[in-house]
Amino acid sequence: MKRILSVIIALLFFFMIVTVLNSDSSDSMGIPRYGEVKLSERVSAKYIEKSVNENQDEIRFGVTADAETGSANMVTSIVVNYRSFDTLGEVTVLFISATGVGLLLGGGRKRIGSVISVSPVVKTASRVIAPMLMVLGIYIFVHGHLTPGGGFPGGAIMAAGFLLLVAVDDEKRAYKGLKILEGTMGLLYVFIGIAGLLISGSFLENFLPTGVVGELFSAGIIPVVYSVIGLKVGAELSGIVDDFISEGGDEI
Amino acid sequence: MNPVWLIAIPLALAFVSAFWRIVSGWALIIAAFFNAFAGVFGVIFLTATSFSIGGWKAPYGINLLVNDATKLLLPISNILFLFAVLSYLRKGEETTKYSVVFLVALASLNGILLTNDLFNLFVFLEIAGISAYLLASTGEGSDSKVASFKYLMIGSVGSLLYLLGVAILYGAAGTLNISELAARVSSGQISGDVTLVSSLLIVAGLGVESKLLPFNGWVPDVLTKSSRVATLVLASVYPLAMVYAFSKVILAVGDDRVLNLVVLLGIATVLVGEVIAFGQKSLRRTLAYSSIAQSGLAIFLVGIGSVEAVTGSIMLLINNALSKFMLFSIDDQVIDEAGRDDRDTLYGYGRKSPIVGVTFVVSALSIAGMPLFFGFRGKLNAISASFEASLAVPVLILIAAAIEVTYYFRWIFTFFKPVGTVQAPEKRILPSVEFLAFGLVLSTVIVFLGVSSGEAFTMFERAADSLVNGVLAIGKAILGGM
Amino acid sequence: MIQYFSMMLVAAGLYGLLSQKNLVKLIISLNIAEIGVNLFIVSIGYVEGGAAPILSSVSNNSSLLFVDPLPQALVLTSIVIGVGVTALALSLIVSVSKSRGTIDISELSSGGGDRE
Amino acid sequence: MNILFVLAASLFAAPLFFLISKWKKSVAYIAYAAFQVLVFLYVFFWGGTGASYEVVGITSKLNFNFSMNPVNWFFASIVMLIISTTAVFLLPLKKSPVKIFLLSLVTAGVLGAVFSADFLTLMIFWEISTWSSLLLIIQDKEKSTGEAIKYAAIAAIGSYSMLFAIFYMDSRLGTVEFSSVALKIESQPIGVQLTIFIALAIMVLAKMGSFPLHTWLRGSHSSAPDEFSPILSGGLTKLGGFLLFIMSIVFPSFKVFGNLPLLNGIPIVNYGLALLGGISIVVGTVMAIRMEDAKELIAFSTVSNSGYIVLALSIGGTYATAGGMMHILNHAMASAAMFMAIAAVAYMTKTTRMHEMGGLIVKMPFTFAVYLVAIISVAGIPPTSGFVSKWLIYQQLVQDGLPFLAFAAFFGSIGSFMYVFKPLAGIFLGQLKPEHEKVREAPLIMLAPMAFLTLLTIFWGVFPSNAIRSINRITESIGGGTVDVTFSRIVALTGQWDSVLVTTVFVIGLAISLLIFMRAKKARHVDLLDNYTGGDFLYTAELYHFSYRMYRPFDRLFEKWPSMENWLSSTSEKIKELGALFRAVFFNRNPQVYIALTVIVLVGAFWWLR
Repeated sequence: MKRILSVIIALLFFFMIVTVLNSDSSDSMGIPRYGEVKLSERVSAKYIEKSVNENQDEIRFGVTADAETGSANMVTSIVVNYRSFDTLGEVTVLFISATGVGLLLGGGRKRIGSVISVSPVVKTASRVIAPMLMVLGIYIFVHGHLTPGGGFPGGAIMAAGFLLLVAVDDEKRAYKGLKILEGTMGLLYVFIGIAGLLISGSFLENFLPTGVVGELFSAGIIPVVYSVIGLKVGAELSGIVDDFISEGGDEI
Repeated sequence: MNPVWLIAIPLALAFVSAFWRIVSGWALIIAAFFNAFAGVFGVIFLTATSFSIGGWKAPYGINLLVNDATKLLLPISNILFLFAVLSYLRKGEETTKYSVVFLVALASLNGILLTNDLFNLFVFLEIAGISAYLLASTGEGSDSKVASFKYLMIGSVGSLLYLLGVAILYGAAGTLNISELAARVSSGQISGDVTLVSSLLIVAGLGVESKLLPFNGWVPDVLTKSSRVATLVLASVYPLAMVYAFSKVILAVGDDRVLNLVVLLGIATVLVGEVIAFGQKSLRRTLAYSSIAQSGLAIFLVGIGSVEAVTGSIMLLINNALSKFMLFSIDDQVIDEAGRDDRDTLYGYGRKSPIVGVTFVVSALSIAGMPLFFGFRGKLNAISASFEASLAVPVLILIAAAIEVTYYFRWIFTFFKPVGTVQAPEKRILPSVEFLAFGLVLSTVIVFLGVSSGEAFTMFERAADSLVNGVLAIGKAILGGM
Repeated sequence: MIQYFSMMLVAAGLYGLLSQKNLVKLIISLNIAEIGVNLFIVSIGYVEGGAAPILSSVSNNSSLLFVDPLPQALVLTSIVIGVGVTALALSLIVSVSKSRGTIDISELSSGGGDRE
Repeated sequence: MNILFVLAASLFAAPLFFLISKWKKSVAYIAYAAFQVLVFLYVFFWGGTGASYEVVGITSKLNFNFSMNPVNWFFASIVMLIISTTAVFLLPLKKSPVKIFLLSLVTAGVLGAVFSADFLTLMIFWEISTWSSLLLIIQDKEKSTGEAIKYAAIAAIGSYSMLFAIFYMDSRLGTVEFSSVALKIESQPIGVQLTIFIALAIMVLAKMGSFPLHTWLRGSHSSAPDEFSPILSGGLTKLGGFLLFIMSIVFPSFKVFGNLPLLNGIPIVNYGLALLGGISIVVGTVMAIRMEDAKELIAFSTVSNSGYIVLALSIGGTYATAGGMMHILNHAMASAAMFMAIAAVAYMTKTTRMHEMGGLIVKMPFTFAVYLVAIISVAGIPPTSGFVSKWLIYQQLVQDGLPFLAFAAFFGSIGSFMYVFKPLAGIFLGQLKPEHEKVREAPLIMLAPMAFLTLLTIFWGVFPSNAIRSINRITESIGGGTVDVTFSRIVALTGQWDSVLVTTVFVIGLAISLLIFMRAKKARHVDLLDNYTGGDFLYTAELYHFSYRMYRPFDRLFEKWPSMENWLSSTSEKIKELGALFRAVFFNRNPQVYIALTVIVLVGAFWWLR
């Protein structure tokens, strides 16, 4: 009975959205059919042209210099520049839930051991792979303004390295330094925002030269912020992993 | 002063206290004091209305909106938060453990009040939500954890629905700026089905936090099981920010048809809340259900949507925040003293502790809407405005109000029941110092707003006007400038 | 089509939320629904024949046809938020199961809940 | 100095007196009494100037309106008379800062209400006096909290009903001022008129304590502090009379409802209201006869007398209007005097249960005299003013030919003989209890206000023309008919009443009976419980007190009547049950239910609104 009701409710919800998706909207703005989006009607058009504040001519990869935002990756330019405030909030969400996990599970000194025994080969290999993963993570967030990826994937990859270490080694725990790293990076992000406010006049505004689109040292504060985010996310996710394997005992 | 400081400072201090535990209590106090002062002196005198983040102009970048409504609510919510923090830090036990959560909650509540972007609002709602889940889990025993988990479930579903609504709206309108969306919706550019379903989803999403029936199943458990300080914040400052966000978004992008639904659900919330509160035997439980009813009262007025109605809504919202803060602190005092808060324990408490008694009377009468107190002014506006809808609306609201008056009077009588008239009066109980201070300040404010002349009330009207017409006007200016 | 598929995911998640009893399964259902919504958000930014919104030596000109980058940025945010909520929910489950010894929602509801 | 100043002064006096009484209670109480007397003098001599004032204030479009018309003057004088005499009366009683604060607020509220010129102002100030009186009631007696909650509930019903009427008026007529509502109401559709009238009538019934909203009076009056009961019964319930006068006479209900079916020449709506008044006369009388507590008894006599006022003012007509107005005056004075007398007795003997007293006439002769005159007035016997008002009401009833209402009115008159005699016999007559041997007469400061009210009652009984001229001036000012009066006579259709002549005869009769009394043999004292020869011990002495269950046979007649006392508590039970149901549905323990409800509402609303 419960399941049937659940199915009915879920289906009704499905049909509601489908009705809206299919509704005739020739004379007004409905949801465009899949793939038939007119970008010119959306704010994104300006993000692509990088001409929010002043009209910019065509952006050319590796040529255009000093555009309003110098990131070749448009998603990054939105995430860390046009809508950087969202990202600050997003970082805060992760931060507060990491803190919450710590508060709820308690950063105990003892940890849960793994049930299966790990062979020395795996242990040794993981000790080699983990630093490489971390370097990869750093690579990804440093190049966030040029290639797909950025602070969050980069941080997640770094945390994956930590997870690998923890999974194979029963003794491994996070360093207390992680908390400091996490907090400092968050603080740094806010300080970058405040610096923007003090130097350029509004919070999180770019205050570094944007350089040539497509170069590593370009895009103003974007690489800086993404590095901050990457380290922060890496530290936070590692912290969450560490909290989940802690079993109580004294606090660190 | 740029209002973003109100968000940046607590956030920065939160990050600091994440790794530097020793200072976290101080960080919380500094942030709360800073926000209280900045909320009063920094914001009220602002002349500009829009503050961009990242230097991008309005519809493209995120911007913070400081209108008359924000100027009214920011000081109040920050000061109430300061009061809650001060009484939290006085508690002594586990003083600083949760101060990070408080700091983040403070930042997010200011963000909710300020932001003028639908998706940014979602982010801040999530931050506030997660902080609230954590605050809700602070109670003793596992009951509060279960309550918090339920809150998390319904809260996540709500924010999921909200996100879906925002996505649909963006798909159709191509923008996330509330003002611009308001202008597009009001000019009828967006197809009816889209506005209908997106505003329904948004009502459901924001309804969870603003305690609108039937999205508010978490409220009684959370408000009764969580630790007492967490309740102060969750019952006074949170509704202020959440219902404000609700009214801002719904008035801006809500479909007219959905406004009817909001009226309907709001009235159902009021009736259900009052009827349940009427039968409760513990004070805290009564207050929890009364919070639901008060939120419903503020929300159904949003559904009516005229300036007068929204004026009433804002007044009731503020009144609820001020009074509930006092009522919940009184409940704290009682539980600290007696361990329980049922009727038998409370008999004659107001005689033993006259200051607690008087503050209880002031805040209860204000919530019940008796003249000389602020709540009455709000209620007058509310009833006057409710005649714009069908005639059944004022009738139902007044029935609920009569129930409310009765049970609040019953609690007042409980507090002042003359027990043992012949024997010598029992020894006086002195409330804590911070309670004395806050009770005095808040009672004075309530009585002052209750007796001050109508001229002083233009600020509420301006606030309502800025919500009903102001947001839209900015949007029209944006559309015209594009 | 992809939009319908994403909505099916949401509906499936909703079904799970309503029918399952295990707290972990509830969180999984929530995640499924979340993924559905995220997929939907990405899908409303798709432009037929559009390139990924990254300037590179291949697509080196902003006047080319790109897909809408904004939904992708939003999805990034919402995914991270989802991760945070999930982590918190799981830790709540751990703490509940430690103190109550069960993670069945109906048992938890009957034990605690809104009592007089 | 205008009324606004007095009003502001009385509002600010509340905290001031509170602070003073924290320092020295007696000073504060004397200041309070002096202030009330000054306000009364001001109101009485300068209250009817006809000026009107508008104060910006309530909401953006509604302001406070005050006027000093003859109508306001009339009611204000009555209410302030009661309050100021009570203020003097309560000086010897137990003092507390809270009480004086609330009493001052009551004055402020009442004053604002009776000088109001629009419904909202009336309602706001009325509410102030209501909540402060609610808090006053619970000050002394332990059972009072349970009783006051009934008052709170019924007052809430009344106030919110009135609030509904006010904003309905505002939305339909665009005004809430008495005069402009009276002008505009006639052009409204009948549904609107009826809604407003009924909603206001609920407020009147609730606050006057008339059937079916009378159940709060018994508990609240009896458990209120003794010094507050006179104000509650003599002052606050009379505000209902003010509203009733406004809504039935100023608001020309006869003209407005003239198109509806008529019953004996009276519109059916007015007739219905009058019928409720008639029922509350009967119910109040019957219940008063059955009471054992003096204050509960007077509370029900208030129900009955409120019934007279409702009846008189709703059937309208020259005589009934004048009679109703006069009755408001009478009953205010009489009930205040009765409550004061009971309070004085309670002050000296510490009880209000009648069978615990007796024979106090020898110890408290002046209090007895006050009480005697007051009950004579309530029963409507010449030469007190109570007779005049009832006579006028009968005139109208007979003239209009309203048999049912006339029956109720006569029933009330005769019944009132029975119930007012009970305390008289129980408290003052009979045998003095041994424990009351040491009781002395009440202090002079208590006697003086009582004596003042008594003298006024007799004065207007002997010279009713004085009061009726004032009432004529009021009815004239709003365009109603006047009652013909000369110095000593009142002329009505079916006859005339020469009060001076009757009084002369009465005095002569009194003198003769006094002579007979003095010539007759003195009675011998026998102890009531002297059962030496009976060979039995008395364990339950109160059963042998002659006033205990004095009207038992009469009581048995009405035992089977359905009780209206419990509808409030049964309603409260119903609300609680509904609350449990709501909680089971909406606040279920399982969060999946919330989610299901959320989605169902969402989907349902979509298909409904689409």
